[in-house]
Amino acid sequence: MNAVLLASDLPYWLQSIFRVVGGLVAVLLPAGTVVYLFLFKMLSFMQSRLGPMEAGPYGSFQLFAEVGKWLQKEDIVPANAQPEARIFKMAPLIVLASTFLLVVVVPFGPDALFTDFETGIFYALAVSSISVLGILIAGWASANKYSLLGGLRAAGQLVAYELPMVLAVVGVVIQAGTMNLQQIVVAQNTGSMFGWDGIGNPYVLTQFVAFIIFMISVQAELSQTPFDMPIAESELVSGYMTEYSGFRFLIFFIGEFATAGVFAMIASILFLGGWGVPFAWFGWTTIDSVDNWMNFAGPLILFAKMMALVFFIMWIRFSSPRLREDQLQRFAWKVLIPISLVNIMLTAVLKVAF
Amino acid sequence: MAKPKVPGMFKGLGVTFATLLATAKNGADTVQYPHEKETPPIRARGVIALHEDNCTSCMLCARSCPDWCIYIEGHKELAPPRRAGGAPRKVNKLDRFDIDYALCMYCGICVEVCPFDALFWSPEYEYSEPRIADLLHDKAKLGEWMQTVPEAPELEAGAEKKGKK
Amino acid sequence: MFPLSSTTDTPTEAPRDTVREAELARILEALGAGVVDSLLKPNDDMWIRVTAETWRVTAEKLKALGYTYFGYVSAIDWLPSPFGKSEDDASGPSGERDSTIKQGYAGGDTRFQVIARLVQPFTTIGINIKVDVADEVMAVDSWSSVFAGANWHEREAHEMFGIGFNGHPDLRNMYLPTDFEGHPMRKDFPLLARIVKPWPGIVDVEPLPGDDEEEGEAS
Amino acid sequence: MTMLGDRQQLAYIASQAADARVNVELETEGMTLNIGPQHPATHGTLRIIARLDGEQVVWAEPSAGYMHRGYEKLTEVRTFPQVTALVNRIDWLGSFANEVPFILAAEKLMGVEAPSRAQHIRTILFELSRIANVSLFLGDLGVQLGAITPVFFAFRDREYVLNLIEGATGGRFHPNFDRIGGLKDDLPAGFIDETRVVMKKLRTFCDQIEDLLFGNEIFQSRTRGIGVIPKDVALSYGLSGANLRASGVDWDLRRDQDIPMAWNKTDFKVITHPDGDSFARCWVRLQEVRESTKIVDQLLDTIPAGPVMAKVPKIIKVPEGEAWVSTENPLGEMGYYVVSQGDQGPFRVKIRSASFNNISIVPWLLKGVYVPDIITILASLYFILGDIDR
Repeated sequence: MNAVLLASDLPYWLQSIFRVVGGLVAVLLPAGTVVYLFLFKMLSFMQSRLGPMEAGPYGSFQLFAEVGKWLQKEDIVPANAQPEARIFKMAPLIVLASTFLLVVVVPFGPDALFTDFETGIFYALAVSSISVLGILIAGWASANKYSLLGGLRAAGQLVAYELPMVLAVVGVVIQAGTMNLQQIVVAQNTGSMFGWDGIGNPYVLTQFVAFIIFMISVQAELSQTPFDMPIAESELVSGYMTEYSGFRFLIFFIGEFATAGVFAMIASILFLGGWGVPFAWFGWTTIDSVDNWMNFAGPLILFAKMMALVFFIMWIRFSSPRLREDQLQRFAWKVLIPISLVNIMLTAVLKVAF
Repeated sequence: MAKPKVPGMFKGLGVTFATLLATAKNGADTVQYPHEKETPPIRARGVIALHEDNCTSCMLCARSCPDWCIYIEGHKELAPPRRAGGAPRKVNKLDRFDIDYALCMYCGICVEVCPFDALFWSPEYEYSEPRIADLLHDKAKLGEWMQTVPEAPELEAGAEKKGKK
Repeated sequence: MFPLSSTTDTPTEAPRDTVREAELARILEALGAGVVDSLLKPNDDMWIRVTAETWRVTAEKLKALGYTYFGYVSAIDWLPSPFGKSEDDASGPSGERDSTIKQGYAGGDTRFQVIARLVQPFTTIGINIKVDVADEVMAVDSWSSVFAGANWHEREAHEMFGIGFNGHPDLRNMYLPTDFEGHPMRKDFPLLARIVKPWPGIVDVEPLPGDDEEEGEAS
Repeated sequence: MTMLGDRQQLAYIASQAADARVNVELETEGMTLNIGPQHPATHGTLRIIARLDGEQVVWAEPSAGYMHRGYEKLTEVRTFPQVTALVNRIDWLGSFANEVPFILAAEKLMGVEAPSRAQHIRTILFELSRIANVSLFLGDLGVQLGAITPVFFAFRDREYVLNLIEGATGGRFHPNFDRIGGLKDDLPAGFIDETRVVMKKLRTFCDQIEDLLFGNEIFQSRTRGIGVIPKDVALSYGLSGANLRASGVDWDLRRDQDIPMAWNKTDFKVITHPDGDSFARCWVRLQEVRESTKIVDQLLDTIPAGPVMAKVPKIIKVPEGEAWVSTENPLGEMGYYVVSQGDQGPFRVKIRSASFNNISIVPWLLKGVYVPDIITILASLYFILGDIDR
């Protein structure tokens, strides 16, 4: 298994630069596209308006204008938060850090990957929880009651939805027999259904229940409506983000949409076959026999699948009201977790049976 | 209930998606303001225009203004007689006719009470100012708006008589 | 075709309003000696004035009689405004202004009256209840234990007129700051916006120069 | 439906009591949350001081008055025509409806009645302002509960109604079109046809909102059984309008009152709901918009020809007397008690606005609910700050 980016004979420092640039692109490009395409345009069209139109053609540079605006704004620390100003300032960075740590294990092609963890998905789920710390810190350090409520809600919610997410992934792991994300991609694309390998075996078909649970949990992890109680601008006035301004708010904002992008990537790797196309189309059998051009086509395929998933996340976000915190907890513990446990049992039984 | 019940959430998703398609196909319901503008209705109460020659500074408008936002000063003047050979008339000449649009609440009472048809509504609306004090407009400015005053609209069927303005 | 404006006061034969007459009779019977005065305008409304002692009992009895819908509680200051009326020049001399107090329907003896309205649900038969507030006492009983909605209305009347409501749970100010002095709805409380600004009706037309000179010579 | 509502409510109370017991055992310290005066859910400047135990409200008290403009005092220094310009700022979303009861009270004192064409047009504009007002409520409801899309639909379709009102009266928000004895002017040509088109659009809007919001399971779970107002409590607080009818009280001043307006010439249903919870209040309002569009359609068919102004003197002096007129405004019963002493201006005007009474039930209603429910309940009670503070 070649675990390096593109050409393995580059010096270490060049590899590092490649990885840093690649990581930035892998986080910011999806975030920017998601914001423009979905938050600005799709949302506007769903509300029969055009959205931003002035900055650039069809408002496509609007995001740069917004970033410029936020960077100019004063970085305010509330008076009551002054004693812990360092913690207050740190919180958004922790949230964004978890996004960058997540993207590390995402495979974009047969060789286009940052690292090749044997326990990739395990790592991804663990690292995604770091953002909870950032949010909790933000809520607490803001010295604001609304922020505190928002932070606590976020903590309760993210803990509650971590579990169904893990349990949903367990089904995939059982079926693939590996925790390595690259191997999961390969397993889906080399798989066959009842002897027919025309479309491989994307787990969205066999693990449909797990897919739905995973997507619901992603929705909750990202605090998107109907699970946006931690933000809840009409109740908690944006919850843990209330007191943030300027570029710290920008970081929260980018973090939200970048995480949406990265989670959608992970979901498409787990359930939709990731960067790959069914290997049977081109006569490949193993990962090593995949042609080199997939290193360039792969990211695009993954990007397209990610966009499709983000579309659904955003579509639901724009069309539904928000649940109440206790209803959300009840839904997680009483509905999602039992279903995902049953799903694991069925998967295990079927795995042994076939 | 013949058809199966669609869960409400999916119906909602359908509504937003249908709107998305409709907007993409028919265009939005909004107007890109500085580039295209909607024309206000004829009766729109945008700004009050003054036909200075008709004003006799009788103070009726200033007195009936609920906000007292009209300031009038005038002086008497001799005007040429109406008929040749007649005595010169004394007329009231306007020195000052200011309306403070920061106070005005656009009720239209002054336009209505004016007995000499000196005040009119114009649908003009683009006269915002960065400073609130600049909203006090004098009679020259009010007179300029006279050009934007439209004809009174036709009335709906069944109306008895033509409206005044 | 259309009723003319009623500047003429020709007493026409008033139409009978049997429903309200019966209602008023029922109310008068139930309230007994508590009612000082009553008035019925056919097809319009009913007014009664009760004594201050029976103010709370009136509410209870009317509620028992079916007037369960709470309209409002407020007050009226019958003193004519010392600053002139509506269109008058507030800065003008106020000496000759008429300051006699004349109460409205159902009479009255005091400057302040508390007025309330109750309605029979599902009909439009309502009743306006007035009570005199003696200047020495400046308080009546509270209705808030009878009609929960009276709570806020009494708070409003308290801060606006300075009328107390005995037995009210919490007579805090609603609108005004706690340390506000005066009672804005009283007629002798000046409306500053109308006093700091000159009255706009003063005809500010300079006479002709010739007139000016004549005046100058005369003086 | 009532049974279901009762059961839900009982279960809710029981669960809250259980929580309260736990909290008493743990002796947790409460927190005072100050909601407003600047808060998105109070759409205006209402302030609510809530004492919380966790996320549960122990005690809550609204504090109004941040927008008190003293209209009752201001009316005393203005003439009757000037007062209409003032009072349509009370409930600024349905402002024409504010003018009507005041004008009716003045007309009652003067013994004038508007011509029937004027009454028809008044009623049409009244219902249009109700539609404009309540359709915005329907969108705003979504925002309060976290759905962002309905409010844009609401603004989009309210715009058509406002355009109609502006076309007829000249003012989008503050028409000041009603005069003692009739109306300022007749309708402009084309108004009737345009209104018919707009009414169709608004019925589509109601369907959209129903699909998007009211049918949504999340919306229902957020509103059903929350903030239940029993009938007798509603009456004793003087609640009115949709809030009252949602508690099962079949009482609509448009139908049950004999005032010189054109409602009695139309055929409409008075919508009630037995539950009294937040969902019922919102649902009643939605159905009322539909009924209003039907009323407008019927009135458009039957506008009589004739003048729009009765004969009144140019300088209006209202004879001595007192009059009370209330109408079924978008927010509920709005009434004016006008006292005149024979001058050009009123001597005393008591403005009984609907929201003041509607919101005075809030301390009673908020005990024991969760923080998100505060927002639900406030949204479903539907108040306009100008209507509370006047």
